[in-house]
Amino acid sequence: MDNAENLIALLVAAPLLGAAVLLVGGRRLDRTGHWIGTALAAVSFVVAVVLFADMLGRPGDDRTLYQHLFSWIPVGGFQADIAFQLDQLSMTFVLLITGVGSLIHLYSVGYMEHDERRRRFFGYLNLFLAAMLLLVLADNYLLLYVGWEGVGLASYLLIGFWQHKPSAATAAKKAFLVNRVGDMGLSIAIMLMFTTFGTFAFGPVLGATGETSEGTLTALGLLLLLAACGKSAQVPLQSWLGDAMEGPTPVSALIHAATMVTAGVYLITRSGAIFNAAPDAQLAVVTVGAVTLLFGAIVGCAKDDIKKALAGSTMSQIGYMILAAGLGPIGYAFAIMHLVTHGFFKAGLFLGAGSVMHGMNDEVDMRKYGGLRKYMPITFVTFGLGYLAIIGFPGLSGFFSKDKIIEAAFAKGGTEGWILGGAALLGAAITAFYMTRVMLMTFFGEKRWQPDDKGELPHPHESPRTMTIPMIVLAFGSVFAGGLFSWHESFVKWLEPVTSFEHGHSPLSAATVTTATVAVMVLGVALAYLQYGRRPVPVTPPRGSLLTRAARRDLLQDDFNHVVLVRGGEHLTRSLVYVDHSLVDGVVNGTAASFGGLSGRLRKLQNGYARTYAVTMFGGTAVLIAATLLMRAV
Amino acid sequence: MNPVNYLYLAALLFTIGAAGVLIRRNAIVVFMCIELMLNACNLALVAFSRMHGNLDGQIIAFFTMVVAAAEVVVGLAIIVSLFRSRHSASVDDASLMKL
Amino acid sequence: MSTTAVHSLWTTAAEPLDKIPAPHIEYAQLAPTLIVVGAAILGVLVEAFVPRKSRHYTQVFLAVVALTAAFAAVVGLAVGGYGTTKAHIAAMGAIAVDGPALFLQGTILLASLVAVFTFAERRLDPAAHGKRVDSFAAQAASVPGSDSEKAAVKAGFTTTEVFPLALFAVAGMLVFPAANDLLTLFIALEVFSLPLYLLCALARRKRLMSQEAAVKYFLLGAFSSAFLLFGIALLYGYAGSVSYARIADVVDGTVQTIDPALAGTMGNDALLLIGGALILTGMLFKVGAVPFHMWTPDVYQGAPTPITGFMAAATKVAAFGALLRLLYVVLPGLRWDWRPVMWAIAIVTMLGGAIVAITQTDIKRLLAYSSIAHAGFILAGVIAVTPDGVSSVLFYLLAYSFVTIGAFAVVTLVRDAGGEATHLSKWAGLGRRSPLVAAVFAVFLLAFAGIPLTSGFSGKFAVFRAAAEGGAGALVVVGVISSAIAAFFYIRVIVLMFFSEPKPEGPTVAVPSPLTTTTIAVGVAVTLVLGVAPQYFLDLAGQASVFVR
Amino acid sequence: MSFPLLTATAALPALGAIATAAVPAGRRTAAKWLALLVSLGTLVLAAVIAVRFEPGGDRYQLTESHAWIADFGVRYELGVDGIAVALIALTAVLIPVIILAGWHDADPLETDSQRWRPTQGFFALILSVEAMVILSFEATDVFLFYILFEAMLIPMYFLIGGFGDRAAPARQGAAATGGGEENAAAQRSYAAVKFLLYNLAGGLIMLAAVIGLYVVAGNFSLTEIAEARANGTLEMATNTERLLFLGFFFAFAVKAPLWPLHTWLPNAMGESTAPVAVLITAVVDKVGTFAMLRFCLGLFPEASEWATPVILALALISIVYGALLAVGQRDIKRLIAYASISHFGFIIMGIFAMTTQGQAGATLYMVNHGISTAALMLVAGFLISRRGSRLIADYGGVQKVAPILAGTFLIGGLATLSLPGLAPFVSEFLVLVGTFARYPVVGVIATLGIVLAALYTLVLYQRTMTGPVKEEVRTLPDLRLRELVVVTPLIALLIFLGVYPKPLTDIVNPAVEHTMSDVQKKDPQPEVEAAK
Repeated sequence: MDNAENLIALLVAAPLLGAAVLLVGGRRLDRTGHWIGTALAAVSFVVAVVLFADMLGRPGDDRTLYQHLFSWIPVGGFQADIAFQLDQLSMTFVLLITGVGSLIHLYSVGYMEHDERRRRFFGYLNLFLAAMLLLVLADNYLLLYVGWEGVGLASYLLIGFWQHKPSAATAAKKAFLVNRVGDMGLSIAIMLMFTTFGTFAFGPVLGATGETSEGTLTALGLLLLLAACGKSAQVPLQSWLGDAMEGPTPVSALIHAATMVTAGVYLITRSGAIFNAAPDAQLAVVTVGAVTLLFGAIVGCAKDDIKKALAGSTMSQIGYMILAAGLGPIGYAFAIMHLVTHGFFKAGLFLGAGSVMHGMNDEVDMRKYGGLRKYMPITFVTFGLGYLAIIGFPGLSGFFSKDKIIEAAFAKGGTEGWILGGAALLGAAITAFYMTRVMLMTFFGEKRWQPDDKGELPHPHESPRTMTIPMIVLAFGSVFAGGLFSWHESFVKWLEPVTSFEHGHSPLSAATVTTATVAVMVLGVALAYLQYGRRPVPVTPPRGSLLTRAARRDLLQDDFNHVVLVRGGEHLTRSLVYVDHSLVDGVVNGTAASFGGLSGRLRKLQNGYARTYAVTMFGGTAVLIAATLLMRAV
Repeated sequence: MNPVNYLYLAALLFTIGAAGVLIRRNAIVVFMCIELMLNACNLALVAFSRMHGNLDGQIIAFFTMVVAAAEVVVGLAIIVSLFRSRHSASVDDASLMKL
Repeated sequence: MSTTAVHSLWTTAAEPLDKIPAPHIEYAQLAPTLIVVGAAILGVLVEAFVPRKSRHYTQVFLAVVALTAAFAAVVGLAVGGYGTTKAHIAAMGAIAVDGPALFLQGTILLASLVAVFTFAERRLDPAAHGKRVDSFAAQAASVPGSDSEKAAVKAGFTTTEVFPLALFAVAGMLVFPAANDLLTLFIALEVFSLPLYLLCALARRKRLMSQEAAVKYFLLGAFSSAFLLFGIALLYGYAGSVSYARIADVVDGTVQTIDPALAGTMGNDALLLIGGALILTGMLFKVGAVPFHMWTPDVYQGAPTPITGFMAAATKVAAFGALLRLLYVVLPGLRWDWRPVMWAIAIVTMLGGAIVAITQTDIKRLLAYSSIAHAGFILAGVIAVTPDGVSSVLFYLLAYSFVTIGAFAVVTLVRDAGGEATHLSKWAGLGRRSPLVAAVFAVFLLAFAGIPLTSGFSGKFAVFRAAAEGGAGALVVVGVISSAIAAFFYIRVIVLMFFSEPKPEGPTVAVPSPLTTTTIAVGVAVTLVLGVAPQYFLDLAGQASVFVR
Repeated sequence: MSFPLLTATAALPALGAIATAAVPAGRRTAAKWLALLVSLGTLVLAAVIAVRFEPGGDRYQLTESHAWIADFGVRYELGVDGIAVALIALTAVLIPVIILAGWHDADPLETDSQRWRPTQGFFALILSVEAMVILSFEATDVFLFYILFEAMLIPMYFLIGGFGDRAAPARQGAAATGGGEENAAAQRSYAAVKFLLYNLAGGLIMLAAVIGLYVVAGNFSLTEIAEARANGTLEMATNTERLLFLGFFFAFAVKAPLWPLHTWLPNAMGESTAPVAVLITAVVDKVGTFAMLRFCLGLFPEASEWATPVILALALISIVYGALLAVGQRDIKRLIAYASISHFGFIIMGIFAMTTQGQAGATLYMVNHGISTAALMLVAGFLISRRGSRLIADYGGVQKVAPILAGTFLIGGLATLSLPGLAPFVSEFLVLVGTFARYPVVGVIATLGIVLAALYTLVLYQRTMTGPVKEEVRTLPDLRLRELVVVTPLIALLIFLGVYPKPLTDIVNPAVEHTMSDVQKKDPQPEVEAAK
């Protein structure tokens, strides 16, 4: 198909149109709105598939499409365009986003059925799709930045969708602010690119990395990493993701599991050329990845809120991806591969969780679940498959992708390699542990259901068709995607033209790594079984060890923020308000007042006595004469 | 006698008059002091007129006398009206307006 | 009367007595003054012979005609080129007929004309016993509150003498800036001072204050004129002559024939310096410059408001005219001595006036202090010893005098039971009661404050520019600072009028007759014209900026 | 002699002001409509200017020149460059919006006397401000500009002092808090006087400099002086130039306002009605920044360069300080005022970064900030007029009862935090890039501003719009038709200029090129090309 590039804009346009229509349309669209939204998401998916087919029709090195819409900000040397670039990397994301996106739209139709603001919800979802697609389709960093902040906005609106809940509003604000900190990094990076390369379009920038100093590139790398940390909830900017679970579950599934949070991975992979030339930056990346994958996993173990537990796991899984991306050409492909598979199973898991909550009067505390497998079989099966996938059960998606990453981590070589590999393995073990914990607490064991605030016990039931179908589809993805991708390294080959690929030389053989991975996985499962399968689960959480308590509080990272940033900030602003009022303003008012005082005093001279006036005159004359004579004398 | 001495005298009288204006309360007296100052001026004028050997100074002295007379008329009128309405010719009593 | 003439009389006394060379007087060129003086004398006769009930109208008519005619005469002279090419010394060296003189005389006459309208206003005060009354005492001689006063009021007496008095004052003011020898200067000073002393004492309401003002003004005025006279004596002693030109020559040391006496005195600079300083004192007193300003607030407050307006405008014009001539014609040779002193005086005057005004509570006193501050601004222009300096001062005086008269005219309108309500607190909310009057007054205040598009700004710009070009940049900076301070209290009044709630027992705004209305209208018109399109008048002042010697 | 378009554009509102003021007391509504129509007519004329203006053409176009006050070397000289055109367009767009927004703000109280005609006065004053602002953008004669710069204070002063909104005021910090119309009036006139004295002081300092300029240059024509300086016929001693520069800059910095001369703005914006507040910050203050660009850089290039470090430092302080103070406010309007201070910091930073991006960005910033603040402030005003309080704490959950109001408020807020896709992002990023290119550290610190902006905006939105519905707001009506008509064009502009700012940049770029050549500066070359 010739000039397929003209279709690219349509990818973004369709959901954008949806958002506009739904948000401006007003109440009259309340009844049909959700279907319009879903349809437009689907349209965009169809277009994506068409373009994919078209892309497959062309040789690997000639698969990139460009579409230049118009010149956006032309000022002197600063030339920003609205232009798209569709290559294998963005194609992958487009498919994931539109695919999973459409499914979740469908799911939401059921999930949000009883919300009177459903139309608005779909408007926001479409807005998100548009922004996310813009992010991955942009051909320059500035346009990427637009999408980057756009998804931030969408996520803000969706997390805070139930605005009447203060917790939701706060969570939304927090998410946006933390992201802004990351965005600072991105915007400064763009400025640095402009001053270094005179442009910020992918092609020229990534092509010219050879012509500038490593210092600059390292700086760029670190700035981009900062951005990635914000968006992908990596330490130290991870704190918002847990709270973000205040949003409706489909949102958590789409934005905070499958797509938006992985934008950081995309950014780093996309900027591979920069990182490849800046080892120090890469080191920073892998460190962040490794730390986060453990951090998230540990947090995941301690949470009783099913969504927060999954959020922790998301953090951890993205940690894997970042780690992989930090490894350079040996890792990029696997990072993306894990990203896609994770997109399937984590979305599946969240939808499952949503379905459970749907059946349990929106109860989120797993300690109040139990024995649900009999009541919601489909949910159980799909969730179970997702579970197996994520813990890396041999043969399922997660197994292939995660295994590759661990292998690559070891292949980094040297002590680093060992440390990273070790961390990755440990992470795998903990993942198995907490996911099993979730599984057991939710679907096995005896019922621990509690009456809700209206005092009635929940009557768990299977969710409507609109919700189960997406779960089933995603379950398929979680099962087969991995296998498909690693079939003759198809995925690696597919991405290679963009990200380049080289085989790492692991000190351990692939087989060893695999067995180790499986071993630790089994270990983790076993531990979890002993902890939660054998003994009954107390409804009120036990006090727990120091680590557990810390983990429940996100390892105190939030408390740190609160004390240092929030409190400190409040004090700073208060004192500044005082300064402004008393000092800056005080000086002015003081001057005025002092003139008033002076006036008051001088006024006293005018005491009404003619003779005083005469004296002043006489004195004045005397001074005048003296002065004149003095002038002459001097 | 050295004409300069007349000037000294004139300056002296002028100063005495000025001092009187500054220290005396009674409007009439104050006014007389002013007249004294004017006359000091006359003395100086006449002295200079003599020194320079032209009449200008003396002419001015005459004018000054006329002016002084006029001032007396106006001044007394004002002071008397003030005195009648306040039963006091003290300049210091007339201090309604101040500050 | 020229002194050289006298001299010749003395030396030629030997000649037969039937031949007295008559002095040569250019009556045509002195016409403005002569007309006014004549009218004044006529006015006195009117007082004597015209029946009381028609006196008022006769006097008003006479005054208006006289002033108009005099102004016409000035215009005629100016058109005749006496301001520029034909400028010369008239009346045997006594009076200069030149640009500055004519310009200032024109200004004085116009100002007096509109001021006289306010004198003649008889609608503001409630009619006493069915007879319309103006703002002057029924019978100045009668004791305040006494039966005779009541009787006088009952009889409907009015002090129509104000008009001849005013005319005499105007005559003196016309001569003052044109005087070309010290004697004329002194006489002119007295001629316009004495009537003013009397006028101050003639208020109908608040007579005690009025009389007090008169006394203060009189005593201090006489005091200062004594200084002036002594200065004249010394200067005469120094130069052996009182004619400006002659003194200037002596000061510059460019005299041809030096007799021994002159040689003796010429050597004595103390005479010159002290004399100059004393004369300056006399001038600065009339101008109202710090530290010779202290009479201003009291007199402005106590005097009948129409008189205050007249005084504030015309006296300043005349005094500054004389000051200019003195400094530019007589003492230019002494520039390096008086400039620093004048610098200091200008600075303290600008700052002092502005600062003290901040805390004033009486509108008339407020305007008095603002007039002091303005005197400072004008002095800044005087100090620049350039033609631009002269023209800027002339322009400023023109602009200022009309704003002042207008402002005081508005003050006469705001009244309560006790006559004019001059206390600021009474002005609260005026803008809501009668927006038009408040708006007009606001315009005048903005002009005082020197806001662009008003005459105040053009004038300020002119003098500051002249000062800056004259190398007095620092003075300009002080000037803008004190303008900023001054702005504060003008704005305070505006705030009071527009932004504060009107008091229930607040004053009412009297509806004036066409007379006062004209005055105010002229004031506003001049303010705006000189603010928006001042070019014509600047040219006029520019052409008129050369003194004849 | 072609049709004097520029004069006409300023004259129309001026005459309109007089006509409006003349409308008899009884015919209030007529006055309103008259004012609205006049402002719309002005908008049309402004559009004509924008069309007639050729970006490629001379620096100053549509010029007019007439003798005025020869004695002061003053001519009535008009001419517009791209920057002026942009700002004139902004003014012409905003005034009708402001008039419509303030439709009922000046209806007389029962207590007012019959002869007191606040409504006529209100709209007449707004129009007169428009006239002077437009003319000051057109003036190419320093003196003419100065006169307008000063004269426009007077109507502004009456607008601030005379027409505060009827909501009980809430003063910040240690100051006495308390309601009551009395107190309100007192604080209002305090704010008005503060506004006037601050700006008058600045203006008088400038007057000294203007006079100095005359003494040095002998005339006031911007073009002539710039020419003379360029071809060396007009020499200025370094110190003279610096003093003159400072004199001018001080006045503009007060008006802009730049830290630490900013404290009049919160009072003025807090005490006046929302439309007047918009008039202050979105229209009148722009004259200050515009003048920096045209007069400071145009007349005193060397001095500008000499002063740049200090000015950048102050701008930086304004950015951060303003934002932090905005976070600390309890009063919606004062919060927006401090936000504006922060934004003015960006504008000034962009101007003195001396790069094409910086100055073009600053110009766009003036326009965009005008629109975005107008949107935010006016919606805030609608909210306040409903509830009768400016305290943030008095609101909560408005989103639930008045979704459209909340939505527009959010968009205004997002524009204020310069979200990509909305106009302010374009300008803010340009300013940052432009600054970063020459002063990287400054650029980086300034970027803090975007985080803080997010903070105060979102906190404001959260506290007022979200959360459980407060009892007092439960009955608030949503936006009315008039109010929608006010907000819609602003939002449309925000989005359009955010997605397609090219029309604006096309006009502005050439002008900026000229300014850059005035200061004889070139953009720093990219490292890579520099290496080649």
